Amino acid sequence: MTVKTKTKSSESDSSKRMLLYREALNEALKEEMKRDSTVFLMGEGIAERGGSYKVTVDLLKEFGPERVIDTPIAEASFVGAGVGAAITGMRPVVEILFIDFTLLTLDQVINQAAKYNFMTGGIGKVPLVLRTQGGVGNGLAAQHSQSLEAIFYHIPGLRVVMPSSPYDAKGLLKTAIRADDPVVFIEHKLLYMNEGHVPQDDYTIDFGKADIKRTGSDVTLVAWSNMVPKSLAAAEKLAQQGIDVEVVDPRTLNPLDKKTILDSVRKTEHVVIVQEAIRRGGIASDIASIIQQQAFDYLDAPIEIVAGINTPIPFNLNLEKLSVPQVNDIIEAVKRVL
Amino acid sequence: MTVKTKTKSSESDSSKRMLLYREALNEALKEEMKRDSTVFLMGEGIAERGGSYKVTVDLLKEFGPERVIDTPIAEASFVGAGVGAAITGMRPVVEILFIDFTLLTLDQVINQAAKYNFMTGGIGKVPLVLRTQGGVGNGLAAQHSQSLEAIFYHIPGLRVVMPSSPYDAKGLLKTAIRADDPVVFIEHKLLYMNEGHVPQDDYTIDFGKADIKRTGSDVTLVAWSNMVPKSLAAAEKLAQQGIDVEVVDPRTLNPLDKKTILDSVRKTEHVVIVQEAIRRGGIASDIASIIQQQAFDYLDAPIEIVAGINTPIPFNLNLEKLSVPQVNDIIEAVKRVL
Amino acid sequence: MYEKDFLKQLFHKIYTIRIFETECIKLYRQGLIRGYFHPYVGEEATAVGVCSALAEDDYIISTHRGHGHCIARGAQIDRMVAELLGKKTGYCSGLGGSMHIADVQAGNLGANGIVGGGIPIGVGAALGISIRKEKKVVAIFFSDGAANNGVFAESLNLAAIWNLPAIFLLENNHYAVSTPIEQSSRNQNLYERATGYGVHALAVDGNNVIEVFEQTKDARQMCIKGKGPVLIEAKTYRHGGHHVNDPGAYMPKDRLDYFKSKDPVTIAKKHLKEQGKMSESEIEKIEKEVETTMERAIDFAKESPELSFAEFNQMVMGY
Amino acid sequence: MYEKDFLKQLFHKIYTIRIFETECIKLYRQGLIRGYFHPYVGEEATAVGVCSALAEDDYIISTHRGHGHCIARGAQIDRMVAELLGKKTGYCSGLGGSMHIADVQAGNLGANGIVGGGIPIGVGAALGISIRKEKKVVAIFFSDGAANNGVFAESLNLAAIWNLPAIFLLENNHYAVSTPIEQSSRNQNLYERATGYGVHALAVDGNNVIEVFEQTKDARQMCIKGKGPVLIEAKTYRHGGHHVNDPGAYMPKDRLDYFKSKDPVTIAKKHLKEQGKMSESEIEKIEKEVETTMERAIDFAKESPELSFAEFNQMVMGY
Ligand SMILES: Cc1ncc(C[n+]2csc(CCOP(=O)(O)OP(=O)(O)O)c2C)c(N)n1
Ligand SMILES: Cc1ncc(C[n+]2csc(CCOP(=O)(O)OP(=O)(O)O)c2C)c(N)n1
Ligand SMILES: [Mg+2]
Ligand SMILES: [Mg+2]
Repeated sequence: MTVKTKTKSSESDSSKRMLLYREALNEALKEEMKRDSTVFLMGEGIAERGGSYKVTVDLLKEFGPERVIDTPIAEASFVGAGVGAAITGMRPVVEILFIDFTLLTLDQVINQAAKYNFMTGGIGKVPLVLRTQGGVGNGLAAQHSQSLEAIFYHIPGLRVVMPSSPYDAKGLLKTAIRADDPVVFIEHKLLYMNEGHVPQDDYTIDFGKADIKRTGSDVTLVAWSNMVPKSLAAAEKLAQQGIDVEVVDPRTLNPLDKKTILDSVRKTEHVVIVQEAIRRGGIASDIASIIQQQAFDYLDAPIEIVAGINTPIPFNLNLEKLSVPQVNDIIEAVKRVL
Repeated sequence: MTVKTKTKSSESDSSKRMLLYREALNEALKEEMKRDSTVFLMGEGIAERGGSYKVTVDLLKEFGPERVIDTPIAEASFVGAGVGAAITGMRPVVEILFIDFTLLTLDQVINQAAKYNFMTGGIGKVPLVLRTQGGVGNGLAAQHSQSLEAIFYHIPGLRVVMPSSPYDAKGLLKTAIRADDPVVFIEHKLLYMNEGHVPQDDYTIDFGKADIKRTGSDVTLVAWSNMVPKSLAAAEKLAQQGIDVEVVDPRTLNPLDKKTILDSVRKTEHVVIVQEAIRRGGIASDIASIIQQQAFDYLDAPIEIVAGINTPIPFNLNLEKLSVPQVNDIIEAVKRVL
Repeated sequence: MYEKDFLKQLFHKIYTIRIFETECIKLYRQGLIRGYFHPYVGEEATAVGVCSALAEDDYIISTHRGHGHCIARGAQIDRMVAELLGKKTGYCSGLGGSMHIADVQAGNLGANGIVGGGIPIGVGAALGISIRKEKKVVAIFFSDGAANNGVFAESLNLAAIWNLPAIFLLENNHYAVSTPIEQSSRNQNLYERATGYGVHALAVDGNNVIEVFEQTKDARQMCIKGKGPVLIEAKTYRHGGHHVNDPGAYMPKDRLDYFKSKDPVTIAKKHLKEQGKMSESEIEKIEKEVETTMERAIDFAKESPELSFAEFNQMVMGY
Repeated sequence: MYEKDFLKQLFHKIYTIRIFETECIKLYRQGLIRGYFHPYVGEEATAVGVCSALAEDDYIISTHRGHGHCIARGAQIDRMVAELLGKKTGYCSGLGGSMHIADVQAGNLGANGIVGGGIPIGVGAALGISIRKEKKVVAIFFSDGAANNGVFAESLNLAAIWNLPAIFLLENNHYAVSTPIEQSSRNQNLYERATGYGVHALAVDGNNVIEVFEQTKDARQMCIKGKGPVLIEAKTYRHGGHHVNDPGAYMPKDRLDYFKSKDPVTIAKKHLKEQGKMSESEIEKIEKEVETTMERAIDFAKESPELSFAEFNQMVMGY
């Protein structure tokens, strides 16, 4: 099977050190907190309890309650406090447990954090990381399952990061913490227990550099976050049918690595974009609009978008599954564009 | 000049009754409040003061303080109160003075109002209208000038309405008030003083019906809100150069009248989409992605998007102007696609 | 002194909630219920005391820990179990689940996955009542954690300046997930926050159904007279962790034991015996009846169909 | 009794704010300033009293009515006028304008177009101080309208449970645009809202610069000792409408007259005369000096260039 060699091996080679996605995040936090005393954490249940998804376990023990702070349920204000700490010399990493709850904080994120540098004529800096988590899980229903990255993507002044692997998670979180701009760092609830190779060293991953998770020549699949493993699974199946898929993971949506995407499109001439969020007004549409404009003459067929159904996420598990893209949906879309 | 007859005359025929956009809105509110005693208004300074843009003048006098309610500065909660009143039999029209401030209310709008019908298995109804206002004005700077319709557009369960003329404003607001779904009704601060024909009668405009504001054969211009007058101005100038532009105003972004847009595109084979919001993640991208998918074979050139610069809106007036599409930008884009 | 029938009814409700929760927790452990499940065990007297003081066309609005409110307000437990199992016969056709269970027809405007999210919605229901000049009230349930969210203060103030018929029912169970109130408020008498806003406020033993009932009755009268809102802080405690999968190891044993010794079920039973002069065996009969109803509810739910994808699609088509 | 120099300095600042506002209003009427302009006329003693009690490396955070705070904190008025005129030499290169004027280097973290938006940001600055174990404080300015927004209560509570060195400076000017506080709060002593949260709170005559100064000094001491936060409600009044284009017709004449009779400028002048033993002509000299500085500031601003589109583009490129 050609598949094995086409999918990036560095992250699945079992002779190397393997970590869970959540452990990779934990390691990034720990290393950055050691390196820089201005880094501190804030969120609900992140200290004593180590966070609902265990990303912050043991950090309280190591860094104490002054740098690992449990907050009351006052999202708007503790995110605002993150902004205030950031503009006065700290590097806060604030956790909002579900991306759905960021809707309580958007004045602080969009009107304040995203605009502060601009409104102060470039003088103020906001090195704030907002860690949050989205997507469907196991029956968490309409208010705990949304994919809302498109909201942040639309706002000038914010970075939007969505790692799909433990390796990317660690490297990107470290970059996010060192960045001088506010970063919305979006994890996925179904990725926390995924395993992958994560080097022990102090590496970072530049924002705006897509990663080709699998090389291929027939069709370009653009996917991020939890849609990456699904796209890779689809690619494996399609390979068995002789269809050679390239999977491009932008990793950071803003900045977006248009060049890598367009290069791939110019090579394959067929594009499918996969997002878990609903189609209307999603990031996939934006990427499609860019591709059609910049690679118009290369496209052999319309760009296909595989996306969530236009609905809040249902509690019922079967319907939940049918509401977001599955491996088969991706396979069918690929066949449609070929 | 052919221009005159091509632009819809019904709204500019001066023998008919003319109203300002803000007066048309006021009339819609007044008529609906008379018709239905469950309709009431809430917002900051809307009663005694008649609203910052004078949309609610004299309604307090006519309907009393129980149905025209001044609120404290507690946006999240009075929007939430609108949701609560709506699900228990009222038809609240809640005003949020600037769309920028809706960012304080998004939990109630997105997690509550948009999902209530769904989460109750279709039983609960939320006949709530959220009236708000966006876009650049005269130096109101970064926190009072945003175009944030894309956020609402992305959310299943919300209607998004953006009238560009007094005629549309009245008819669409009446429809919004009578609708059983939550409607985000977005006005534009530069449109309030625009004049147009508004019939005295009790007319409504169906959601999901685009209006061809000017017929033409060479290129389709899709535009909404304040970009419609700008597009019409561009069309007039282009007509003098022999370029015949069709201006399609969707009026409601959700539901979106894809058919009218696609019919126009199939006719003209060239498309420019104009939005005041920044390009990244805007509604224009979504419309472009739909057109490229559904009318791929009709397109002679890539779809052009004319949009705001990727920046918070600057206070400085010259820079403000340069940050959002102007008539000349539209003219140039049309020429690029032809 | 209270009528026997009334006391019986209180006990019946409290015991139904207890059995509903304990049986559904079993279903959860069997993998039949998924997602978040926040048991109301230990707090039953609050929901029952409040709802027993309400009139039929009053409203309540509930929280993520909402099964108790739903039952106290008169929901059928078979349709509740069906909802928790994601079935079409559930109150929300299986689309809402535990965190969104609602019984709109009965005046339960629904649970909420957003802590504090229901508070302004409750205020809006009260505003509607006030505009329509009806003699109704809204009981707005929320817990100590929600009292730290801005909508609490905002909504309290709106209700105050508009004299709305809203009873703010602060169920102080001393925890927000694992965070004890000592860590989230300097002043642990949370009702005093309302005093600064000029709102009549008081605390009550949330485990004593009669006390809760009496205070709610008075509060309802004030509201009906246009002297609302009122805030009642019901002091109570969870008998376990935050949700089914949380062992609650952080809860000090002595404090948990103390509150277990004030178990709402035991207290209600005592009322029934002492004031209602009911015998042990009569009470056992009620218990048996509740248990049987619950068994039937579970059977009903298990046998119920799920919403088909076609039905689902039909429903969401217009979104 | 206070030193003459100190009193002189207070008067100088108060008068500078007064002149800055009145002159800039003229520029606004000439069409040279655009957008929203919320004058601080009538409230000068609050900003000056507070900022005079702060140390050089303390922080303040301001509001949409922020010119007074900015000047009191020590900003140069030439760069302020330049900002209001949208010029490159302004504090925000002309990109922010009146509603976003900030002087980050001087510790003024900025005005805010969102009512209440600065409150949690101020708390965050105090949190940073507390983590770094510095002996500094943050003065968080906001007015009565903002006290109805949820972030006020949330932020107060965060500051309380973390004992942060934050002084909540509630400038109660009795109005939010045209809404009088009687309409937005049952209890018009807004500081009592803080008491329920366990926060030390008090009211002060906001028009008397010495009183504001004294209370702020004490509050600062409490904060430095780890006994923060403190809330100070400074009762004051606008001398006109909400913004330059609002005639403020809704403001009762007798009440306005009352507050005008307690004009902060007059009061500060009285201090200077009575305690500072300064003569009328000496005071006139100060006034003249302020007026001349203002004239120069206006000239500076008018002559300053605007940011070019290229420079602007360069700046926003990375967004
Ligand atoms: C706005 C928001 N923040 C955080 C959460 C996650 N969460 C769910 S329940 C809970 C604790 C709520 O505490 P409390 O209000 O006291 O209610 P209780 O669980 O005690 O009934 C939290 C933090 C949420 N659902 N919504
Ligand atoms: C969140 C928000 N809501 C509404 C407004 C519109 N607005 C601007 S100033 C103002 C009044 C503010 O009142 P207050 O807090 O008392 O400040 P003051 O003007 O008295 O200084 C309002 C409602 C806003 N800017 N932000
Ligand atoms: Mg609790
Ligand atoms: Mg005020």
